[in-house]
Amino acid sequence: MTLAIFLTLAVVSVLLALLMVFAKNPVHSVLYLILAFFTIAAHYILLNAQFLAVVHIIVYAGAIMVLFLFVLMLLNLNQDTEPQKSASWKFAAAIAAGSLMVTTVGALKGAVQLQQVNNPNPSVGLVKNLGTVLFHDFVVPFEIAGILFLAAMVGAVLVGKRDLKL
Amino acid sequence: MNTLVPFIPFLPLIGFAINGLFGNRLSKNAVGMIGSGVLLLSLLLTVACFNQLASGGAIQVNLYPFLAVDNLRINFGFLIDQLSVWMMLIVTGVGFLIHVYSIGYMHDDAGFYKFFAYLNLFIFSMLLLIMGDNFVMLFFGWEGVGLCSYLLIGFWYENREYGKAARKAFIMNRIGDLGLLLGIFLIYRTFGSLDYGVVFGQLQTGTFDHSVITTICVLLFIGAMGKSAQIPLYTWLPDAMAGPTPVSALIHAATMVTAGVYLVARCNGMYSLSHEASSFVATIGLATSLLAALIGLRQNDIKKVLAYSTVSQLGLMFLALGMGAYTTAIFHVTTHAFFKALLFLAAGSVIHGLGGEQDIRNMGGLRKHMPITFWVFLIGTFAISGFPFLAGFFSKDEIFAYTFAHGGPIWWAMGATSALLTAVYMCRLFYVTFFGNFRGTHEQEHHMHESPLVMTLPLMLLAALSVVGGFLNTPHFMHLGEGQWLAHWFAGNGLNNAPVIPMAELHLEESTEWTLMLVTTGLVLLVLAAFYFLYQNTRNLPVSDSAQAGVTKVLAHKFYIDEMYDFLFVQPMERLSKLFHYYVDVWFIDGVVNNIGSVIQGFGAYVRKLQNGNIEYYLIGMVAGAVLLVLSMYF
Amino acid sequence: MSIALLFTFAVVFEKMALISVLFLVTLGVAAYSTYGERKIAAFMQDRIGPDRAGPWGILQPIADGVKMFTKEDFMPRDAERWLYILAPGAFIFVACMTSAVIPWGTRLTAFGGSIDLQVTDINIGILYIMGFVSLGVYGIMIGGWASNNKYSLYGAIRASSQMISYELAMGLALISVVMISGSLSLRDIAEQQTGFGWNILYQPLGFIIFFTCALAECNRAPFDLAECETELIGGYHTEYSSMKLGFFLFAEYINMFISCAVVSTLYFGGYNFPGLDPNWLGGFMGPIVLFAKVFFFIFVFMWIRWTLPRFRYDQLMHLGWKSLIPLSILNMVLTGGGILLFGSH
Amino acid sequence: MLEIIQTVPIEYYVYLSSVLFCIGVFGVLVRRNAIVVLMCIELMLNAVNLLLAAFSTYLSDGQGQIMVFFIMVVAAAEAAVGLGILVMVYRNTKSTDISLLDKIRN
Amino acid sequence: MQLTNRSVQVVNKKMTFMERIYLPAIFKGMATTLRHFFMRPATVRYPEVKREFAPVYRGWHVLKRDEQGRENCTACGLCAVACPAEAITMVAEERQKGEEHLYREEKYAATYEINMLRCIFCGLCEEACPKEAIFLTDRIVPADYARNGFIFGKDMLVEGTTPDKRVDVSVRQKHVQEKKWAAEGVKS
Repeated sequence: MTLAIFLTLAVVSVLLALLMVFAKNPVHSVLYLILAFFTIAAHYILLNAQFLAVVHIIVYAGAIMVLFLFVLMLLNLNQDTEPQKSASWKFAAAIAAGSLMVTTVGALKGAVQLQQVNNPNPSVGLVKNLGTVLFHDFVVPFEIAGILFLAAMVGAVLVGKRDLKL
Repeated sequence: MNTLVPFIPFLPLIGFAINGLFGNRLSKNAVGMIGSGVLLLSLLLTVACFNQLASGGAIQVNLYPFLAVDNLRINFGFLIDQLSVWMMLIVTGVGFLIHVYSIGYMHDDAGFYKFFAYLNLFIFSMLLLIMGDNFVMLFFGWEGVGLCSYLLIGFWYENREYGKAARKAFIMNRIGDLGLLLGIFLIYRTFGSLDYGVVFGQLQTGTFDHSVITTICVLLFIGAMGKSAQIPLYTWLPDAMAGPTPVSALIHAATMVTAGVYLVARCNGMYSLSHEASSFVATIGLATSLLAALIGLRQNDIKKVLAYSTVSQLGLMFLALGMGAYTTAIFHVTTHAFFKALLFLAAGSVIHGLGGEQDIRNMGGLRKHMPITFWVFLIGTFAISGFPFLAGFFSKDEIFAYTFAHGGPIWWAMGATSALLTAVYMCRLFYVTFFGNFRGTHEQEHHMHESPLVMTLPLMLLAALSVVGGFLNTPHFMHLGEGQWLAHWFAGNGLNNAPVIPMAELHLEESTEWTLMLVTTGLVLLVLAAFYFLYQNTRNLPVSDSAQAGVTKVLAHKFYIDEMYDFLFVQPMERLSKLFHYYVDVWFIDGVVNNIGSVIQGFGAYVRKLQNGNIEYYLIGMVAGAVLLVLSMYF
Repeated sequence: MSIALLFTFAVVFEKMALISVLFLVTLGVAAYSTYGERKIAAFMQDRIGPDRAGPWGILQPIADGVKMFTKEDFMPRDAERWLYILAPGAFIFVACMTSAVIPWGTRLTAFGGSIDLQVTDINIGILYIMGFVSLGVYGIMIGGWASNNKYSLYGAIRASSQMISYELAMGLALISVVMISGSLSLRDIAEQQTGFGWNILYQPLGFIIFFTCALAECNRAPFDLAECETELIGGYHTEYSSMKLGFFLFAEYINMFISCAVVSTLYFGGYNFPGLDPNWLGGFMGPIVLFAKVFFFIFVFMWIRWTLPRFRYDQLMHLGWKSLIPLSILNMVLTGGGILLFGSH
Repeated sequence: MLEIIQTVPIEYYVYLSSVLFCIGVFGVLVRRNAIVVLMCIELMLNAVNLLLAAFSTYLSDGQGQIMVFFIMVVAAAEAAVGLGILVMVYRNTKSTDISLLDKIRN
Repeated sequence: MQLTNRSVQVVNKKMTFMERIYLPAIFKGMATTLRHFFMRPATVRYPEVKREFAPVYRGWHVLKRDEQGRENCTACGLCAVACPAEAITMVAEERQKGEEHLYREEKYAATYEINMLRCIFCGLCEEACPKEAIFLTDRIVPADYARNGFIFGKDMLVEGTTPDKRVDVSVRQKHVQEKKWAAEGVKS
């Protein structure tokens, strides 16, 4: 049952990802990517990481992709005028990506031999546990991430300002 | 109580935030009230801590894990034991008085709020340094103190010289910090932890390589040298007089320079294991003390004299530390905090009254115009000189007793000389400033005034403390109340249920002690009396710089130490650099590089076509690289 | 068939029934909100309002629905066909989804059985709501963009930036509530406010922020810039007609209903009322109390709409970024301090 | 909930993540619209996130999921700054074609 | 000039803190609307209830007949000349033998059209009329879907002959008469 759900979701995610890459209209690309993100959120739920799933939706679907859509609409880039690359270039890209996949799968297969926990703790992905981990072991990285975020915000505002008075 | 402990350092931080962010919108009164108010609260909390510790034990508060990498777990935590609570009392208490004083002293300064913000930050850093429960916290405070001293010394940064002094202080401190940092690294390597509890606990039970311990001690002491202005890193301190006078008082009396003493006292378990390191500390301390005292003899800037006196007193403290009398050193830190703060603030009062004049040759006869300042300065002078039953008398006497016991008569004699010199230059300063006739301009005489109450009140309080401060730790042989109270206090059980500073043993007969005491005291009294008459005579007044000759000139130029540093380190470095520049750099390296460069340029012209600025080519190159990288793990 | 499977079926059936009822109630409330809006607007303007369809015009929503269905369904020539059709559906779907985690009452006991009055009590209910609120923007954006009309696009862009901006302050205000209750589950939060221990007493500032943001998230006046007729001739649904338009309008009323339910649950005790045990009347007391609160807030929403003038766009952004977010951070800090001093709930 | 954890072999997650990652890489290589390229990067990040979450669950260790949060933070920051830069680029060149962005050469 | 005493001087002063948080003003506004919520509606349910018109209300025109049912209008064209909106057109014709019971004068308007979309209901036509033939009444001009429907011919304008089809314009007639007298300087 779970396996069937997983396989369905996996096929759908891959399909949506491919559609995202091949869609001519960038807005369609964004929408396919959003759907792909939903399937990934579903994967998270399947992994019993509910908090992660919801945060994933809030952050990616709710914020980042809206930003993409926003910029696309703002720049009015909905025409299918994106110049295409030559066929030989696409072929080279496919070869490169394919070989990367083969090597990563090969590399990661080795990592799979690590011992799995026999009695997995189902509450790993719950807020309480994650909160403890985040604010106990990762306080400093957390703060640093906050500062990074602040810097990115300021940077984005600065970059986006039309005429900067310094 | 434990939840309130973090507020002790964070209250000044809050004060800093308020004054720093909104200070320019607040009235000067409000800024002053906030700046000193937070410190008063800290002081009260500290007193509460002190009360709790009176029944023994230690308070340890763990705020959150600051770093957790592999085995290294560093907490943002506070440890309050008998030693740190004592230091906290000094820092917050004296610091509070200095804050109050600053309200009056800095009243007409444009950077009033900035000054208070810096002061609060300074206190925060110092409290962090003292209260931290591991070496990393100590290092934070250490660096924070260094930064604040830089900011405060260079407070009047429009003056280039002051800016230079600030930089000098900062760089000298950085040299010492390197030693401290290396010491901390070595501690982690040796003990596998940086927590005081773990490190000192292991010291009591385990056995360690003697040379490693010695190395750690020396490295830590190098850090202390920088912060506490010992040879050879002491030259920044007199230059640090560039800052406003309350800053000098704060740096010299309560904070900053005592950090080194605190560090060594904190690590007393380590130092007592290494005889070599202790001797090193004692030697440096004694040498510093003598050198600074000699220089102090012929300085004409009222603050410079006090600055060298501080260096000299710090030397005495390290002498005590080196002799294993850690309690005595802290005792001297305490009494010194009282009378040095008093002296600096009184000097500030004089400078304030004279509208910025600092040269004692332009003073004189201030006794009549500034009666309060005169009296408190008198108390300060007598206290630092070791006048019987004043604060300095007891602490110095203890230092010499230990010096005699552990170092022998020669060490003792040299130490006593230093104490004697202290009396000499202090008398000179005092008599020249307050007696005789006024030698400044007519205008100065006209404007001369006693300082306002907000300045004199802290002075009087400090004067009172300077009088009674010595009774904290009366020698046992004098049978004055409960003898050696402070030593008993420090010997109380702290962390790990071990004494913070074990009682030092003094194998001297009572009669010997009496003798030593009477000799030094007698000499000091003699000096005090003799110089009164000496400086009544105008012939003996200090002369202008150009008229100095012989030993005086050498002393006035501080043994030409700054010039020596310049000659020994700076100039050879420059000359060597020039040499390298011409022959190695320009001729050899540049030649080689240029020729290689032209070859490569020719080659690059071909390769440039690869670097076409097209992102896609880069990307595919990146992917190919990644593939190769992963593949390389298998072949 | 095993017992367990039977049990599963029972649970599924129960939930299905609850969802159907909830769906119908939601639609009903939304439908009658349109009627209520018109009536309230009329009363506030000293008018009578719709009174032709049925007594007091009570059948007006049905008449509206019939009108919507029978009108010509028009599609612009250059519209993005599929997205144009998809957008209203997506919008209303997202609007309906949110009601799943709201606890409508404790338990309903009737006919010898009992049923939990909450579709699902997931332990991150608040985040779930935030997630779906943040998705609401897609229906508007896609619809506005797919219409291929510059006014629609402007409306969509305005709506999306407005919703993203106010989501921040909303989330920050929510965090204070979470800090007090120590749980992200709406059921827990409602449980904690029995009697008169309502969160509004501890979080007055947070409530004001949250309420303001809820207005903005629902595109309600005074924040209805996305559809302001005078500037954008209707905003993102300019090109829509017939039931597609109806979906958009309907979804907005559903959003309003859900927002009011969330506000009542978070700040006003949900199904609790001092002196009224939610278990009375076979468990019906809870929903009655909650719905009374919800209707009150719907009234307040409308009241505000017919009182306040529309903001200018820059004022809207100023309010969101420069007032509400700092205020909500302040509120968070104050709450933290309060918890440190007095302990949490 | 317990019974469904670990019923899917972890290899499957590895395959899925790799495939998604490489689709992202492929997209970065073939698309010329810079915004789509950024989106492909987001896809790659998500592939990594998925793998981290999978390992986290299979090892019963919350740290993997924490890393996902940090990646999200970085992704959000990247998107904000990246899109800001793109908008500026578009203002200057009236295009978001990355093939035209070879000014760095001179 | 001040029309009401409610005018407020506009000042660009900096708002105080209380004003800047807006909330008091918002609550004040909401109190106002709430007060109106409970006020009696001013609505008049039109088809069932009709509102009182002012005596000088000017609406749908009527072309009067005299007591014997003859049209008063003589197609002199003065109304068309007076009309500032140029809404009136007419075609005059001579009265034939045997039509005396239809038209009062020797000349009459064969067609008489008022474009109601142009008409501004100023009432100048009724003042200009020397035969007391045209009056504006208090009837409301009905709405229509097409523009053509707004061009009212004689079928829409001339009143009926039977007593129940007559349009009572006595009040207006008096009003117009008084105005004319006032213009001629006659005291009533």
